[in-house]
Amino acid sequence: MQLNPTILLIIALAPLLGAIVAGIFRNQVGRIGAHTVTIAGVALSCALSFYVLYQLVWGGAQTYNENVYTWFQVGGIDAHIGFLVDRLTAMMMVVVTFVSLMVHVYTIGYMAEDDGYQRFFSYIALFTFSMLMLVMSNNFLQLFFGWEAVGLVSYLLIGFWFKRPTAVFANMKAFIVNRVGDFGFLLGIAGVLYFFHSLDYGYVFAHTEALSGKTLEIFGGDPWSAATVICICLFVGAMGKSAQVPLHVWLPDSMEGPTPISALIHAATMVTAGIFMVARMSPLFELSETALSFVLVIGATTAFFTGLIGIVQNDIKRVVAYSTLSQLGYMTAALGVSAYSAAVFHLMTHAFFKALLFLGAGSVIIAMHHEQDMRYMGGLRKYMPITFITAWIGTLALTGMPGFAGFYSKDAIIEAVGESHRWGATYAYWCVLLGVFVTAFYSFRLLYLTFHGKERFAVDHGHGHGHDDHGHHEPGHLEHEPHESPAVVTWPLMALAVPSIVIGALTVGAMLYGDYFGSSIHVAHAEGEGAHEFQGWLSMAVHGLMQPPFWLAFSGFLLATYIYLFNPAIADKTKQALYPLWNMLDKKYWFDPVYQAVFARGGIAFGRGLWKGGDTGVIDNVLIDGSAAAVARTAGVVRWLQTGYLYTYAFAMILGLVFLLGGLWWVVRG
Amino acid sequence: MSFELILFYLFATVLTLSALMVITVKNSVHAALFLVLTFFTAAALWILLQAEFLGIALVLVYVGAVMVLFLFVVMMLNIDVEPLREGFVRHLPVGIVVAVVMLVEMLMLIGVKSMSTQALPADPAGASNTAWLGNALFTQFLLPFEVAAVILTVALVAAVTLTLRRRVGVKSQNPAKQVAVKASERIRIVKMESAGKGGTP
Amino acid sequence: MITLSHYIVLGTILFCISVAGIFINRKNVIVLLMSIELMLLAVNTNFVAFSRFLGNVDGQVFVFFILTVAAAESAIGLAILVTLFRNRATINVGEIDSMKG
Amino acid sequence: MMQSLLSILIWLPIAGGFAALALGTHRAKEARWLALAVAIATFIVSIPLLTNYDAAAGTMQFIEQHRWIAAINSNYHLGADGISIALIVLTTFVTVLVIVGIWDSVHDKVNQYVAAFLVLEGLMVGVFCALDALLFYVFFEGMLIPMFIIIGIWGGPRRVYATLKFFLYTFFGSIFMLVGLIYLYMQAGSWELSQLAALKLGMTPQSWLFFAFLIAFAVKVPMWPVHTWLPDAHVEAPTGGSVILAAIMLKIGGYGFLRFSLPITPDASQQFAWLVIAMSLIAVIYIGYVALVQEDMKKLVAYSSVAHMAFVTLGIFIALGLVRVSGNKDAAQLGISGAMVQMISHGFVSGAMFSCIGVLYDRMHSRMIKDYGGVVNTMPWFAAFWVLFSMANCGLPGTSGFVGEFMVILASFQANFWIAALAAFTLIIGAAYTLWLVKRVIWGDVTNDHVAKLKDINGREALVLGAFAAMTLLVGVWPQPLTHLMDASVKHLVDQLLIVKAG
Repeated sequence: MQLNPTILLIIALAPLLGAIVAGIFRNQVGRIGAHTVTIAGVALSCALSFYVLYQLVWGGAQTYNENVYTWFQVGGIDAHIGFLVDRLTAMMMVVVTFVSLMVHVYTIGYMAEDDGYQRFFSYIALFTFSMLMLVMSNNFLQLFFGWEAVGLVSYLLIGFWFKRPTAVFANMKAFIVNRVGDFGFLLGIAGVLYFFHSLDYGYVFAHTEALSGKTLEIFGGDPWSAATVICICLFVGAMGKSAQVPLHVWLPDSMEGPTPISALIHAATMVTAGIFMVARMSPLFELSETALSFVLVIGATTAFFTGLIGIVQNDIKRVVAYSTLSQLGYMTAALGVSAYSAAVFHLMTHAFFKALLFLGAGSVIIAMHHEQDMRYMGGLRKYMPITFITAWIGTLALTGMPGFAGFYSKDAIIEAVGESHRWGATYAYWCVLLGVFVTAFYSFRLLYLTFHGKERFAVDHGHGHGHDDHGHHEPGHLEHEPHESPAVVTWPLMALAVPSIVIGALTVGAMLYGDYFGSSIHVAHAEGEGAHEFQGWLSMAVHGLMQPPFWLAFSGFLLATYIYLFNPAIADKTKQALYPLWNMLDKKYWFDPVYQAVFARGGIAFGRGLWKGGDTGVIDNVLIDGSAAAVARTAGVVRWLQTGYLYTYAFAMILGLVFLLGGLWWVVRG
Repeated sequence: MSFELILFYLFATVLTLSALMVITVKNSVHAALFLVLTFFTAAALWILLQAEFLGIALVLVYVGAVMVLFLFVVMMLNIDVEPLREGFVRHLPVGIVVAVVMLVEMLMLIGVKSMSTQALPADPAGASNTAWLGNALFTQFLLPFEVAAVILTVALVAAVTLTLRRRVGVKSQNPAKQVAVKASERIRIVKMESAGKGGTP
Repeated sequence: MITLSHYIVLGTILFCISVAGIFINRKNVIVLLMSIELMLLAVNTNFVAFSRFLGNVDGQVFVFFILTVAAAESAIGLAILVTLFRNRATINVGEIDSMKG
Repeated sequence: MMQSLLSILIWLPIAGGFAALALGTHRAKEARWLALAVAIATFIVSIPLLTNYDAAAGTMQFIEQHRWIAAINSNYHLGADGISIALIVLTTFVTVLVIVGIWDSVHDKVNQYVAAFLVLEGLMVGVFCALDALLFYVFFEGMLIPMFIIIGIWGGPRRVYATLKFFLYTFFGSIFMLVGLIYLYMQAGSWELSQLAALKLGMTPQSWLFFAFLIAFAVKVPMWPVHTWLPDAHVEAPTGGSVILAAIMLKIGGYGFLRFSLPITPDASQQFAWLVIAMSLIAVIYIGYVALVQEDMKKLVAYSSVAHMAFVTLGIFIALGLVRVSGNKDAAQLGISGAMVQMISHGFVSGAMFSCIGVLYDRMHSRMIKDYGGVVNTMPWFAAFWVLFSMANCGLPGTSGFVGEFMVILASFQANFWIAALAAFTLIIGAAYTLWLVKRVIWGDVTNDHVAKLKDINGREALVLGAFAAMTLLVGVWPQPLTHLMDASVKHLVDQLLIVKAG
């Protein structure tokens, strides 16, 4: 059975249509019109995505791989826009549209007071379209289109509150850092075209043997394997988009954007595009051990070291952001040991529980009147019970408590890394293992600081009603008591909490141990996964209770409980005692100042040097104006011959004639 | 020596001498008059060559029009001649040397001797030189002829424009402006509020 | 017997006289203009002579056009002269050096 | 009608220009409407070029040939293939938008202003369809005159310096081309481009000719290091002049490389391709950095034009190397098509960017970046357009700016990894300078009272920017019609490149 192409087109285009209507006709449709039309579009996409997933898994539908139209055709090289829908794609489509739908609904409440309401809906619907184009692509070109398009929407959304200097700085930073990744990605695509003469997934993956034995001379006389070069280039793109060290610096800053998009873009979907891409390219990556080792080391480093930063952050969203970085590191590490299905599985579970955590954080932020600093929160559990409970669920899922969604995926990753014999696997194993402890520690720290303990804010009644100037009031002072968010906010929280609990248990069998992905993911020599016989989700959870990851997570939980619930003073003491370490984490390993100094200020200084020195100095002053000045000086000498008297010129003319005649005579006679 | 040759030498001598006088006499009026003589003799020489039309045209155009113009200007401007003559003697030797060198060079180049054997062929014009020339002008050279006419007209206009002087303070009518006047420029209707009772002051 | 070279020699002499005239009368614009007229006359004489000897009408047509242009030229030249005199009260070429570089 | 289509395209706007001149300086309104009517008529006349062109053949079509100067065997010979047609239609399209765009920005001698644009349009069309080298040269030089007038009369305060620089630079370059063309005429006895291309030439004369053409076209493109006239000319030029200059006139350099350098001197081009490629790569990086630190918006966009046009020369000469060294015809076609798409796209994007700056300049009379900030607060629609064009300028997929660069980078990789890597660096540096400009001008809170008083774009400006935006997106989302139009012609050109003429 074949999937209906019209349905696929509708899935992709319905959000786009919503975005156009809400964006261009924002004044005509108004607020209600804008959210109605975009939600309708995304809901339609979501429903149809579920239908497609159903068809593929249970309906016996074949993988769909057709071109929609030709993008360009030059000589023997052509590029198309088309869809490849297999089970991997269908899963991504469901995740993207479902989370997006939840975020759309949530936004109604979150952005209710914002002037840019319609614009926001237009952007997130446009994002959904771009992300769908990315995941549904059947070729590298369209992948790159979606890749950059989600980057654009991310840029627009981080800078959504464009009056804030920090926001407009963060969005530029995000785009440019992503561009560094795209630089590599584009080169990787160019390499694919060079070796395969096609940009089509189907063709390329079916002819991977074309790469074997091929080399590229990157540095003189030292040929590299073509597969390594291509894969590392492609992975550089993934490092940008999925915020891997050292290109991770944009993700924490991206929290300047409104919280719903932090959930949608910077946690659940866009940042996982890199993971999806590498999984999709698994037939290529399998060709290069070197590239996979590179992926593994980068991922493991990100997983552990960015997690550490999360411990010292006070901004509620930034803690979740660093947690996202760390989890992305886990996924990348899984890719690095060829456990693609584990990575994608974690991608899916993470999408649900991280979106839940972000939206929960957003709910807290609404309640606190756009206060994001956890030092001024505390004890919120009695004011907002639904948020409180869902946040606990999300945290348990994140820390990998057996039975919750995160457990299955994270455990699989750690196991796969542990059993790998790839270069760097030992280092990676320690990173991901210790990362579990770190994750638990900062996650529970967040929970305790926010929902438990004493209230560290004061409610000032009748303190003027300057509702518009969010974030300008004194820290720790509220005008009203915090209260539970409206239904449009809490319903999505609940809707996301359900999969955060059950999705792992439901799908682990099919995704990790079954044949869910089929031919979508290619592993050359199975390593790490499937080593143990799968005995059902329950026994896996029970088995998990005896594994080191659980104990590490549990000790993280205990430590956080002790410090933040019972003995808060100890936190400050530890900070004093370990000041150099704390300082390093607080300064985020000095990535930002170094980049700022070397690339930003260095680039500007370099540019100014070229401009003033090269363009103005050498080319204009010396070559252009210099030659003009030389002419002028010569002319200054010659001008003394120009007396201005008519007869001088006449004399010169006649003299010339005399010489001419003489010369002519000499020629004629000579 | 034929009669024609005698005539030629006679006119050539007069021509040369009067040309020399043109460039050497002190008074510009005299120079102009000598120039008239030069043109007359040149016309005679042309007629000797059976170029009657051009000979007569030279007399009419130059002597009749251009030279008169010269005389007019010279007399009208009332020029003090003395400063204009300074350096005359100083430059005379150089002028002579240059002229002689040039003459020698030209004669050598032309190769006068080789042409001196060519006798005058029969007149190709036949009966009328004017008809011959006219035929050429109005057939083959019609366009240049018309262009020449335009050039003359332009020169006429240009000369008038250059010398035209507008004097300040002289009252005169401008007929073009008078014709182009419109009714609205003659009369202006001004609407004013009547100072009736109840009107605001 | 009049030959072509008679006329050519005459034309050459006339031309050189006018060159000398330009040299020795370098201050007097009027005589300069006259010298130019003489030069044209010399050229015209050559044209007429060649036309007659070659039996070709083109030479005479050219003379016709040269006369036209020369007339125009002297008219404008004199007009400029008048304007110049009016503005500077002199026609002494030695005092006109606005073309000086 | 069909036989003399190209002649109509050349002479209709020129006649319209003279008609506008004849209107006199006081009838500004009539002059504007006349110019608009003529420009639209020309655009409509140019549409049959697209519809009646047989793209599959890829040959010269719409041929017209008349004796022009018999004494030197020069003909009035016009014709267009896919490459020409794309550029001609770009010209007629952009001219319409320019006429609409300058509607209110000039009040002095309006009839002469619009006349200059119309005459310029005719001459530019002439350049793109001349098949006779002498005719090409006449149009090529003639174009300088209206542009000289536009900048020199309606330009900014330093317009005299800028016009002189512009004129001397380009004239200096084209003199060498004239010498080269005369040499070719002496050898071939004809000015026909096809015959010049077929002419056998030794390596030494080819090298001389190659450099003569290189100087002429490199100045026009402009390539590093002969680019410094462009920022000055742009800064001083009025908006319309900038748009035409960036959108069309720069393309004549690239077109010249395709029509002259490659077919006439293929062997020398191959030998010196490394030089042009090196200059292009230097332009991408060096100019990118220079653009980063500009303080004047127009200068910034002008420098970015230089960097983008470097992709045109890169694509052309990469293709040459590919086809002659490794016989990789597909990749060579990709390179040349990429260069062509980049030219068309740059026509839209840079035209739009300069139009945007013109919109701001009309309101604030300043082009300095520091005078702006937070424009989005008062001009949201304008900001939307600006961001779109900025994204196109830094090569975002889905906009036309991406297509050409993408194709050229893909082709470059086939030749050498490092060439592709250096070219792809534009992704980073291009985004840096463009987005920094956007950040400083568009985003942020309102910085001063002048910005606070800004009015959003009116219908006329929206029409111009909207048309540019539509084309930018159309070419970005579906470039196939454009590449198809040129494909056969490019293939023909690539085949021509394989001919070895020397020895």
